[in-house]
Amino acid sequence: MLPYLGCIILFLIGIYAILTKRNLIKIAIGFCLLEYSVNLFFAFIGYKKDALAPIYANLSQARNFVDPIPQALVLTAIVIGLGTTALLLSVALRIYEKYKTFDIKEIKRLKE
Amino acid sequence: MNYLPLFTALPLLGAFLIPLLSKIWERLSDIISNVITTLLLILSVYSLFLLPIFGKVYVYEIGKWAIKPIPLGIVFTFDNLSLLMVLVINLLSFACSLYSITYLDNYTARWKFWTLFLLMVAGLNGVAITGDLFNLFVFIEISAISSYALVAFGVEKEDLEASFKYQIIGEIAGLTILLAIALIYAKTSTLNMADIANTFAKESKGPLFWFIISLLTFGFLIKSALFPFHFWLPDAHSQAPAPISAMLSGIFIKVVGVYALSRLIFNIFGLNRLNASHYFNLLLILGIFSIVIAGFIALKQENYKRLLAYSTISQVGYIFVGLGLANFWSITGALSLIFAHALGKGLLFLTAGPVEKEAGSLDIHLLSNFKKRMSFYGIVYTLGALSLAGIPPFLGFFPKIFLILGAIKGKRFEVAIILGIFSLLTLAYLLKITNKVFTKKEGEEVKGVSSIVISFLFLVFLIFILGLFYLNYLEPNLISKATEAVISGVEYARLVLIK
Amino acid sequence: MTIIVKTITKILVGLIFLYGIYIITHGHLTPGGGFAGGVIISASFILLILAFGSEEIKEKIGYIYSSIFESIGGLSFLLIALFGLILGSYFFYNFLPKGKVFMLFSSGIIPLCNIAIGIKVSAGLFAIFLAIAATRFIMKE
Amino acid sequence: MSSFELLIILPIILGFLGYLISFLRNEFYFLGAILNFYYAIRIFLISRKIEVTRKIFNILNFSVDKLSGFVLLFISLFTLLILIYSIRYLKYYEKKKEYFYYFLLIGAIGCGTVLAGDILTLIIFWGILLSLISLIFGFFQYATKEGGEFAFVKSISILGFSDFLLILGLGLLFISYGNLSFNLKLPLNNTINILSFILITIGCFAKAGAIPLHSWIPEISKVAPAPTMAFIPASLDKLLGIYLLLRISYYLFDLNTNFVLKNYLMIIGSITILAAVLMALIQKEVMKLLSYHTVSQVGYMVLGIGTGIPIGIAGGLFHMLNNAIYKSCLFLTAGQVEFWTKETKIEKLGGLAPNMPITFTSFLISALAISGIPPLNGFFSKWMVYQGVIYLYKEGNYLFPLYLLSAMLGSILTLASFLKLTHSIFLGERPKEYEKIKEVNFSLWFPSALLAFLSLLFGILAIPLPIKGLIYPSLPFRIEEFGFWQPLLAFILIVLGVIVGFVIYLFGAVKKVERKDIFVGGELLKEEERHFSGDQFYSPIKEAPLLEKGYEFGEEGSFDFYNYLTAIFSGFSLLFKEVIDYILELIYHQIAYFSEIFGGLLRKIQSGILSDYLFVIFIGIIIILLILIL
Repeated sequence: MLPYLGCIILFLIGIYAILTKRNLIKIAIGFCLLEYSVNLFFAFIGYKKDALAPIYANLSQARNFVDPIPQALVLTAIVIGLGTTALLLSVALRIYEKYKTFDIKEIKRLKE
Repeated sequence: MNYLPLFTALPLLGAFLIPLLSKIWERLSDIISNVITTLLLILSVYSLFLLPIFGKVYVYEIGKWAIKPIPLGIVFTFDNLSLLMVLVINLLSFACSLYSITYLDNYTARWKFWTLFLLMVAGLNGVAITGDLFNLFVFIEISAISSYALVAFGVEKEDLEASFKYQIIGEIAGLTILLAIALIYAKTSTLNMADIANTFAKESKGPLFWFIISLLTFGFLIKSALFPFHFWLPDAHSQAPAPISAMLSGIFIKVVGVYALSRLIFNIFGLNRLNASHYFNLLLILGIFSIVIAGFIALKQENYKRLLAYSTISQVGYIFVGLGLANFWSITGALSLIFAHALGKGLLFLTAGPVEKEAGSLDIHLLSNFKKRMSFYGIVYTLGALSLAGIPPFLGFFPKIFLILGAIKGKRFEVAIILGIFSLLTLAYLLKITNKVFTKKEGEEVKGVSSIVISFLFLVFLIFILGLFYLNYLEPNLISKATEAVISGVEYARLVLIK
Repeated sequence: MTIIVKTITKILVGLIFLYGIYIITHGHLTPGGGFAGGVIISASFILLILAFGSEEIKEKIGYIYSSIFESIGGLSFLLIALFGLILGSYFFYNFLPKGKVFMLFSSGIIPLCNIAIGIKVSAGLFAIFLAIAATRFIMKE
Repeated sequence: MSSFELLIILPIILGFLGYLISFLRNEFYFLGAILNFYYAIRIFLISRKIEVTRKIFNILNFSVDKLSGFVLLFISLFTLLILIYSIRYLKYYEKKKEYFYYFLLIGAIGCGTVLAGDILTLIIFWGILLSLISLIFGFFQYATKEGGEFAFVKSISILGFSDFLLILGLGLLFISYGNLSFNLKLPLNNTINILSFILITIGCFAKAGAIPLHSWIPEISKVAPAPTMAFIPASLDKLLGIYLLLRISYYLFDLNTNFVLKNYLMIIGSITILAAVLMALIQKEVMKLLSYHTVSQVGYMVLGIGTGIPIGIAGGLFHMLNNAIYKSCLFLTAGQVEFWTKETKIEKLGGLAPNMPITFTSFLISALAISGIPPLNGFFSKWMVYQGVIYLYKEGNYLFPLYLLSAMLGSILTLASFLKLTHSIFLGERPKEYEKIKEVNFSLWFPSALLAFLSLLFGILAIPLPIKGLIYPSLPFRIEEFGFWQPLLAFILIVLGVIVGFVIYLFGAVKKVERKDIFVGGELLKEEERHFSGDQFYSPIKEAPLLEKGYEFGEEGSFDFYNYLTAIFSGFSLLFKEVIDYILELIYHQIAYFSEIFGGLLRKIQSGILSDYLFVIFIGIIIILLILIL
């Protein structure tokens, strides 16, 4: 149960960062934390106690494998996360270039 | 129908080819992408005739990983609902890519635009045809990431701001969906949507089930920008380049939001008004809120594209009212509205491009003092607006009437009245632009530009001709079949797994 | 950067690159694969930039090449899948012989896919790094 | 290709050719209208013998019976006549090519609407017609006159909303019963039937212009030119609206099965007659006055159809035809006057009869017809409606005296207001600047003269020509009695009377009228001050010499019954005009105001700050979780 609790704590920290921080980069970091917590959670799902790595060596051991699918999925999710984070950061940097600030409350030309 | 993967493979091929080939000659990217969108359109129209031969669902096993006895591999499932979405996606992406040939003269680095555009089309097509839950997520993210980049394509101050906000909110939605998928996988140990449906059908619906549902609903409601999750939409859709606004407003939110949600809740989780009336009432109420609030805000908007963006929120409200009523008529209305709104709103957003190029601004006040006349764009705009507001004989009329009839059939007379009254509001705010921008008598006439004009004529033709043939061709052959696919619920799973 | 860093980088970069290639090519046998190996390869390039600065690598050229290689990676992955469609009438069909278990040349198209992914990821990650690094330089001006 | 398609497609194609080819424009438009008329005659002749239905592409389903045949004939006749008129009349308008194209399209689509054989076809054509009408009204939106935009918006919103209701009603039927054809005689006893009947009648009322959906006609009359008025509200919309009302009342449904709905129609009819004519009485503008009469006359048709008595229904139908004839004639003649004088205010006009004899004659005949003077057609149809209303007592409907009273009163007041109009345009003192006015040329006076002649013809030969030829065959009843009015005999008697009068006039004191200067207090009265215009016709009634003799014993007019009556009437008309219109306008403005404020407040939600958005979104998910899990 403990790892799941860790996930939830990480998740809450991420939400806290997104909701309260004013710096764009910090918001991005909070967003990364959220993503990690979800990925971690996904990875934990496949875990089984005392199980082997899912490599198809010989059939006699085939009974007690760790579920390999979540790992593959998490890898994909990480790639996607990489893409989003990169885009988020580069947009944040461009915003800094134009607005000369990282403060999210200053960046409000689009409203109403 | 084993060309099914081409719906995603072709645009991906284009997206990878363009960076290579455009270094040789930049205009080649125009040709490649237009050829690809044309091919996609041909394929999707061909599927319209081919699908009935294969029955209600066609299942495609990727890599020959058989779906029986255990669905290990990824499958593409193509049923009538997917067909509808694929058709809408490729109709509009065809028009938009045609339009962009001339439109992109305003921008540098056109190959980047084309790459991102084709990636988005690939993602959207993938969402519409996939039968695998995680694959659905991946395609959603592919299209979403390319749309974030496309919103910031102009790299002006506002573009970047809109893109940042859109990304944060959109990715929160993405993560929520991922979390829900993780929970579903934990519960069912499978990712095949039909298999998931079978597993859930056997179990009772406990709190975990509803937790998953609410996470999914939350994620997809953000993606489809229903009130109160709409905040990113007016920024993103008003700041994107015109063809991208058209794509985002016309199909993106519907495929990624409405289609995915309705596929999951109706076909996978088997919810219907009998076993989950509170869920559908939630959708209904949020839909009505969207219609009313976004409609009033749109009435007060002074920016051309921002007004249209708010109108999109309002129209999405209509779609969700249709889903929330969840009877045959209302879902027919909602699905037809997806079709009609894609074409109509796409048209309206596309007109913003040449207008902005001529006048240098999209502020309605400035536009109303603009010296030149834009009658052609005005006529096109007005036709689109009339269609959206539900004036017969255009296509947009039928969804509205079906929604109202659905409300009457569902004994929700108050909903019917609200829908009727607020469709007048739609007319009011859309014609505001016609009145202020396009009704000038004097001044020099602005000439239309070739590929832009062709794409306009294509869409206007579709709106008119499909409106005329709606009840006799479109409704029985496409929409009511799609409605049946939605209504029949977990029957979908049986049809997929029977293969 | 100091001479120590530069010297050690000169020695290590080749090893890191080679390790990346190893991870990619043995993707179907051991943990790892295209993505992990690609990240390692791109890390070697990034190390080069960090150690020798932008002048050495000629950022712009690096950017163009990374873009080209990324496209080639993606394209080859897709072409492998399409070959499956053409030869075996299934997308991603494993049209090559599967070979013996735990041999390097086995399991059909999967090593090829891994190589394609490796190229794509290494070039893509490098391009991302360059893009963000380039912004930094604009900010200085 | 049968006549059905050609009837509709040929005007569209020829109109388009005319739109493109500028030097043959009028010829093409004219040819389109002529061909339309030709095929309409063919279809009319076929429809006399058999009912024909025709399906096209499995979408459009046309069918023609005797009723639609004769309505079709007149629609295309009016299209032709008014097109001829407007080609000359609108010669100097800026965008006339668009106008004529819309005009032809409206004619063709109007024919299609009448021919529609099932619900879907009707919906399609009705919708296209609305779009076209909005186009042709929108065309005058920025005309030189003021209030164009408001008139456009008002008329289109009224028409659009009511069309929406009509289509909703039809859609309700479509969903309940499938794609019906129009001759089923469904009983009006369940909710769906009654609801859809009411919704469809609302659409008909707005098209035809019955109260309370009338107000677009007077509004649009301020900006639209005479031929548009003559074509759209006066003839086409009357024919279509009343045709559809009749069609649904006795073909699709059977109105005689529901007592309440009959009274609903009759009450609306009576109120329309009275209220509109009262409003007309105080108008000071020719077009607006005529348009209020257009509204008022609808009342007779609705009343007649609502009676459910064969002769009343026949009267309503006949009145529709008559009204289309004389009302377009009135609009056209008013247009002829406006063509030279550029003036529509009653007080500025006068004495034009000698200058424009043909116009005057046409106008006079139509004015007498609309006032219900025997032996003209208006009298006969009203007479049939009265008889229908009187027969109501046999059914035990004791509201009939009220209906009868309002119908008769309406007729009297119509006469009164047309006396004023005729006087002030054509008789009385002629302002100096109008002395050189000549008769308009042939293509302008011919349509109105033809229509006036039709009025006369249909009045004198009412029974053999229109009644036995057109009206009775097209109704689904057998009608035996014609009432006890013999128009031919009456006409002969009236002509005799006139001859006698003329003889007396000849033998009597034949004096040439002398013009003498008028002095007041020794001063020569100026020409302008001598001008007596008709708009004060009813205010100084007490000064009229006739009444002065009649009520000499009373005080100066205070005992004057007519005076009181006028005061009451003006009170009523002010009430209707000021209060009801005011309230409607107030509601309109309030809604606009409210939505401004509300929209402004709601805009503030979009604050531009990302944290706020995220906060709202997280509250949203918490609410969703609470609703769904608990």
